[in-house]
Amino acid sequence: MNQEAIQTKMRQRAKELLNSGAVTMVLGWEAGTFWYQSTPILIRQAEDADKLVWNDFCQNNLSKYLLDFRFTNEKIALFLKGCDSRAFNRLLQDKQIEREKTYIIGIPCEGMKDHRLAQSKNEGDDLPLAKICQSCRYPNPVIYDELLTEEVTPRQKIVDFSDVEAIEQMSADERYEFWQKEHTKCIRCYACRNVCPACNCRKCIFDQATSGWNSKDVNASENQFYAMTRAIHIAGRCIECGQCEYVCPANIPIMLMNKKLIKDIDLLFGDYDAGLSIEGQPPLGHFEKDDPEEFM
Amino acid sequence: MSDHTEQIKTAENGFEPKILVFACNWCTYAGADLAGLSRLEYPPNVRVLRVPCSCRVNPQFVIRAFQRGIDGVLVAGCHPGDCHYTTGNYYTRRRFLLTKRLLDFVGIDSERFHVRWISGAEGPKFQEVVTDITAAIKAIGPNQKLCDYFPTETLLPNEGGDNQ
Amino acid sequence: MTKATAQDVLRINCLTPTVGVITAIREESSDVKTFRISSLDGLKPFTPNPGQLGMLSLPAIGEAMFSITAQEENSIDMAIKATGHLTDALHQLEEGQQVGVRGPYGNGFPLEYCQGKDMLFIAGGIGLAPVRSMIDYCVKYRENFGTLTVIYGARSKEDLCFKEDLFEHWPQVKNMNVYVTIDRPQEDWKGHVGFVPDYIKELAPTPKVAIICGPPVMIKFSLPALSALGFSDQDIITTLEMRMKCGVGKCGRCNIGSCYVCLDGPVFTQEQLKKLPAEY
Amino acid sequence: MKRVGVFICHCGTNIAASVDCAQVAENLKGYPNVVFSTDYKYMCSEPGQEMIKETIKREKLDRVVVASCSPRMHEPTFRRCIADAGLNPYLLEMANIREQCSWVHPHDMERATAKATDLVKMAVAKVSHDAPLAKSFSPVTKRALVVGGGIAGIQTAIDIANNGYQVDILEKQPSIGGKMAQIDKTFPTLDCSACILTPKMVEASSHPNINLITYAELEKVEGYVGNFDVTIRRKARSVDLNKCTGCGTCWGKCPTKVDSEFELGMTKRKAIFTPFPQAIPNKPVIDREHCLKFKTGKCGLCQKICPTGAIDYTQEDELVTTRYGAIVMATGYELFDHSVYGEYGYGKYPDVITGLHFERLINASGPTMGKIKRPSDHTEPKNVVFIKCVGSRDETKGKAYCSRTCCMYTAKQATLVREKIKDSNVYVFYMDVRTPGKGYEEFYNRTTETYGAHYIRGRVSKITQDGDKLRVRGEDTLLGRPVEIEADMVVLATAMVANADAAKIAQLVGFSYDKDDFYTESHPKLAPVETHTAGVFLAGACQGPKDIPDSVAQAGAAAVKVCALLSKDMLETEPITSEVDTKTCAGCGHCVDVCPYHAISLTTIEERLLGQTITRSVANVNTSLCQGCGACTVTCRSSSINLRHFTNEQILAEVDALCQTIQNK
Amino acid sequence: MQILEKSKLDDFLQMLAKHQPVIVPTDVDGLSQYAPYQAQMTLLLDGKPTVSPKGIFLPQTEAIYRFKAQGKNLLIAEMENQQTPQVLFFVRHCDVQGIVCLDKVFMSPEYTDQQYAKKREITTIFALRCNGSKESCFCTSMGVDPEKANPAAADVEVYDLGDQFAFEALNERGEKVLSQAAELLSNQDNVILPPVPERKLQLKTEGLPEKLSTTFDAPIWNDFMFKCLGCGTCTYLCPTCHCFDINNKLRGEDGLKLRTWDSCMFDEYTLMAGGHQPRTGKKERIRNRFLHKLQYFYEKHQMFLCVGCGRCLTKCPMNIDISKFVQQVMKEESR
Repeated sequence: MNQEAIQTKMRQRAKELLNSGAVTMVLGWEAGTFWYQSTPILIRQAEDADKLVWNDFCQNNLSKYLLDFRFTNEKIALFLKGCDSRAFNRLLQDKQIEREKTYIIGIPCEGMKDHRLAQSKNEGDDLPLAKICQSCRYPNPVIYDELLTEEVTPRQKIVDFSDVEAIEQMSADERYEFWQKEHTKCIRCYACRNVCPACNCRKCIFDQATSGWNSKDVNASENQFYAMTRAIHIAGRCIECGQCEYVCPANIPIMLMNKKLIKDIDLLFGDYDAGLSIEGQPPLGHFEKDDPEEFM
Repeated sequence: MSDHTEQIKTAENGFEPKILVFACNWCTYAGADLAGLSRLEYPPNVRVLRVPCSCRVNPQFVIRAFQRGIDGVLVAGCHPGDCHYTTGNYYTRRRFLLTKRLLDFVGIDSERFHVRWISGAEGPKFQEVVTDITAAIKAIGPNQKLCDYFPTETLLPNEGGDNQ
Repeated sequence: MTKATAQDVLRINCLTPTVGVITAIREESSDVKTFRISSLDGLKPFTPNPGQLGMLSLPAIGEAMFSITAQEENSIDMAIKATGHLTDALHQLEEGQQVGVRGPYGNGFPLEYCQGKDMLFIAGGIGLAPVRSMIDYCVKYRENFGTLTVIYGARSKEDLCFKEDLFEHWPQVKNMNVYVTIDRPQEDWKGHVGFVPDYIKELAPTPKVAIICGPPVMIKFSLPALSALGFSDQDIITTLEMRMKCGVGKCGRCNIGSCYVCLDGPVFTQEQLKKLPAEY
Repeated sequence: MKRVGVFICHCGTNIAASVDCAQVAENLKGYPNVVFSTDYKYMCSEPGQEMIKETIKREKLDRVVVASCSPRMHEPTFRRCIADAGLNPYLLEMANIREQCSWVHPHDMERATAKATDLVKMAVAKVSHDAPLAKSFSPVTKRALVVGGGIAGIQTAIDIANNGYQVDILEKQPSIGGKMAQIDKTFPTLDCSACILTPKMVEASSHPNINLITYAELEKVEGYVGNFDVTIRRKARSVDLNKCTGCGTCWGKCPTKVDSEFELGMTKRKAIFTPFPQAIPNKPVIDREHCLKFKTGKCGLCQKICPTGAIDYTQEDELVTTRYGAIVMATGYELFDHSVYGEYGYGKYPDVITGLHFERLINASGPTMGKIKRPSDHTEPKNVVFIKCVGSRDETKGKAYCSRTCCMYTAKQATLVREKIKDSNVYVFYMDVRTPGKGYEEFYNRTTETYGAHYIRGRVSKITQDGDKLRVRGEDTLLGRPVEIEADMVVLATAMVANADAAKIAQLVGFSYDKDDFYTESHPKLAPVETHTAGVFLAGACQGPKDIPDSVAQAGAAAVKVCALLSKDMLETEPITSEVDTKTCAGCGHCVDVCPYHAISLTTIEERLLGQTITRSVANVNTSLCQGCGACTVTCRSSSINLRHFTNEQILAEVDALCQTIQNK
Repeated sequence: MQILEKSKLDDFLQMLAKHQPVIVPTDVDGLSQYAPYQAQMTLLLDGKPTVSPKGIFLPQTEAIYRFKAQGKNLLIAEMENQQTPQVLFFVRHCDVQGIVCLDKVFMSPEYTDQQYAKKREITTIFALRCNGSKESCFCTSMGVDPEKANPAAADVEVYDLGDQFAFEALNERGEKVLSQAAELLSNQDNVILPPVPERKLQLKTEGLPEKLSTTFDAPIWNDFMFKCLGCGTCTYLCPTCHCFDINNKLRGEDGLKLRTWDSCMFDEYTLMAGGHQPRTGKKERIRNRFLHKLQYFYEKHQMFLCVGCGRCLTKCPMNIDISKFVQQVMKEESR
């Protein structure tokens, strides 16, 4: 099904759901300011459903908006791509949302386009897929009430760790240099954290002035403390949506660190893809007595 | 240990590293006490911070120590299966398997961070481990990475005299 | 480098405090203490007008804006309730502790407007702290004002602040009436029991200039009571509290609409507040 | 600002010989929060402690740091000391400058002194963040539950009951007795199992403090040490125990015959039955799976003939919740399913049996009235082969561990064969013979020497049926040659394994179990009958294979632990526990999963949010269960769960204090 | 006007750099920003860097004073201000206007922030007139003159003539800096300046502040608030957002008092010690930010606190678009 047909169906389903009273709101995307932008929209009236769009830039993961509706009893329909659906499971597993209060319309996703590159191109120009989408293994929603189209074939079967391996090849000093440069750029806007479905704390330690963890001193060391802490916090919980990198105004390759942890977890504790199901516990939430032993 | 002996000889720069040891109360701390009771000498570079269990050690503590300029960190607890709290060190193992690799990934020299299982009976092992780690860190010199230095030029003079 | 003193009027940076010293600490109630602060050379750190604010800091912990409760020839007083990180630390201090001070900030009470008028002061709990500076002023320049009335309430006897003033000093001032109430009956309390808004209705003061400060719920119910008694919005004056960092209208967080509480406040008339968004 | 006093101990010359104690005390003067700092020859001495107490009062100290020996040595001493001076005992920190400083750095006073200074500064940083803590108390319900009515459970219950406490025995089967009831004789004394068990069963049933709950299962366990709320499912027995006299009329007339579980299928029982003649309670139960009344609705014979009208087909399972102060797990074991050893032909060849079968065969009240007869043709076997370690000590097909009892019961059974069948030959295939018990080695020696059992070291590779004989092929590894024995009967010494539902029950009660599903003791040496869950104890083979004497000994030990617990009116709990900041807790439950003590649960709180009342879920720590390991603190990304006395802030402050002198390299 | 061949730009900057540090727009490790000039550096001459020049005057982290707290004693000492002059190159008119906005705040007559003022004093600003317009630029709608940089902040105006730059000193300070490289410049009168194209994005803003004063409770805010992430991207990249926090950097007894950027989009920003939160949610925060830019600041200073640079339009992860908001407000009679 082409994009336009999907979009037509999206609008139609949104209308039906709102008109039937099955849900009171629908979360989707509408056209953004520029052609390479889409932006989330919350629809309450069926007549607004025609604002919904489905195009190459519906990057935003809508699952996390559900946190804003935690304390309402309204039923919400939302559109989820493959990666978004893993985010949904992440939030379910972290007990932050309720499945019963949502109606998931899954969209098997062919991948989004590189929105950064788009800014220097013209509408209609050929664009590569966004970096994260190029190595997508789960384009089909893993949890849904209905699918909008037939499932698509995953672009990749195994995780592509070549970027992580490239860093691993470097010497320790080179690696340090690499991350210093990247983290010097960080402006600590916390967009990566705020967009991340695994970052769903009520109050992040970096927002607790007196916790002792937080320093508003923005320098490479503190930025790196922030980056590493966040990486550890989402270790085994990252659902690889790449939203952190997508929203970073400083173009920091945040997923690289996340993928490093995914790679190590796979290696040390067995293959694990977060958010595929809500069963079981994340790798750091349990252990095996015969876990590998790299210490003495 | 012998691997490092030569390096140490060449690194006679007077550098004395400071090394933080997170020790679990039941095994490693007791092991360190046993080293003392047995008068097993080791370099005075290590400082033990007592925690109830190695699973109390948050990887963020380790990163913070490096930020503050520590030259090396050792996290030590009971051997797997011997945890006073049954399962604590199994979590320690998972957490720090990842943390060590992450520290490595951001370029911290692998000599600077260690995890060891040292039981309450292993006074000699405590001695050996901290001796080895001290020697290795001496050889690679002071830690400059991740440090968040406090600008020395801004330090104010000590008042002295009229405190208290 | 020398120690900063009261003479450092022209400081390099408006955000840098001078060093002061706590010369006296008085326990007002279970969770309120008054700190008396002088400069290192034994002088008044700065001279505030009634209702103005001062920044007090323990640099290693934090800095916060407090109203100046009173001033003497060589000192200022701040009554501080323990509510958070900094104030808890302040409560552990001893006399002789050096602290950072800067100020005065804010507009203060409209002294000129109040000249010659009858004054009503309404306060609840720690809310008496800012009001007290104005009461002090009125008592000091007694002849410039008409009658003085104080209505003050606290949760319990133990929570009453400035007990000496309430029960000893002010009742002796000519044409000054002090009414004190506590929320719930207590043994060995012979005074009035009840909430401040109800007490206002009961006392039914005639319209005059009212200065009111206290917990939001007290303000919320007192304002209609005053209006019903015929007080005009212009004559109802209150002081606001917001999170402040700079105190000089730059750091941004204490704005209510286009007003900065640190610059344009903390004293507002009810008339002014009605024009501002209710984001405080 | 805190008022910390620092006291540096010389420990005679133990510390002072290599640490300049006066210098350390001097170095601490003016350090943040330190208002007093001194050194003294022996801090732990009476005058030393007096000095601390006086200084606390004189200097109005609110916290104390003692730098001396290991806190493992004198922390209680100094806690008492400052408590005497009116301070909360948890406002003390110790810097270990002896075991971890002076004794290990005897030749470098300068650097040992520097290190001691650092250690004291860390202690000051920590003590400055210490909060006063108080031990808490919870009441104890003076009643115990013993899960399992085998010999371990019975013994535990009797021992507890004799100490004056109420105890309930929960038994899954219709009768108590367990595996021991099936056994004929016990090694090494060869006294009759039933003769020593039955009196115990009777004692348990008639003891005023013991209450038997048979034909029942655990349903739910809530609460914690001192106060477990246990829900028990009393399965519908279809017989009113109050009315039934156990006369036996019903099972005499019952038309339905079923394989007897107790006799391992070697005889039949009825659909209304007692498992064995000495059963306690000696009252029947209806097996609803086979009973005609329940299958077809017809029959109802037993009800018609019951003289007391005790038969009640309408009975339903009943859930009963009772509060107990302690729980003892005595759930026993099962035998290894050796059908994985296809080469031994079990099930295929009727004359290949297990050790337990053999016990029934030889038992005077068993299916053969104590005559050893081959199951196939009921003839007396002449050549009997025993195979040991079937399932034990075999990691590939069975269990890695040794089942501990097989060597002895095989020796016993070999002896009995030789005794009862004078012209018999007995062959025992073994890997090793392990006889670590009083009189065990002697017994084994008698088996081989007096009774002439042939012990062959080696594994049996194959058993084939050859006419009415069994051909047992194996290797004698001592002689290094193959052996082949024509046997009439083969007895397999199968491993003792954990019950199939052992793990499920452990999860239900909330304690840990090992990879073989045996229950994990709290400490293999020092706490062998405790579990990690306070108030839950272990007795018998559920903890690991063991024989009757060991089970009984462990039962006694568990009973003592239970009595010690029940003898208290209130339980004191250590205040170093986790606490949750509900303001920031998101209720994700990650801490719940890692707590080894099941001390954390999610609970719902109500809160005002923008004028609405909302409910949300937050973690809640049961401080009676929390042992203070801190595993939860690291799982909490928002640091909403913190460990008292070892808070994040404290550890960070220690790190900061340590690094302070190296910040400006 | 003084003409510089573009091929000589590097020589020109090097010559200036001999006299004082020169700060130029460039790409550093994948993020365009203003950074100290080094020889042969590739300058960003097309458009403006992602990070605005406000950090030159209001660094993200800056020490205000240092202190030592020992026992009951306290020592406080100022930080030394940078004294040496510097030159800031190629600031677009919108960003020049942004600096004027900051001046209003930090050099207000009541309280002058000396640290800020000092940095302004020592910095000579070379503005660069735009010859093009990005789709996100709406500076003209926000009172920015595309022809002429605001002389309250700009010292030199630079015109891009294709192969040449034309420099026009707007004051003595500008002249002085230009004179440092006089030998590379040639005087030329009657320079024909390329036309300034229309801005692609034009908003009606006449009467906007007045109109906004009636929208406080209007439903329009709900549409904008919903998608906000509550991150600080908009405020940190904005050339005029200037909110800051005051923090410590502590090492034992020694401490630095830091001024760090803060964002009104953060929950902690207005949270009071006792837990009271005057601005409770995303809606209140966005409303305050937009009204501060378009109404409150205007009421005080008769200028918008938005300069139409368009950074937030392209960088907001959720595409919260202030220009769209203005259009909607102006279009509708407050919904």
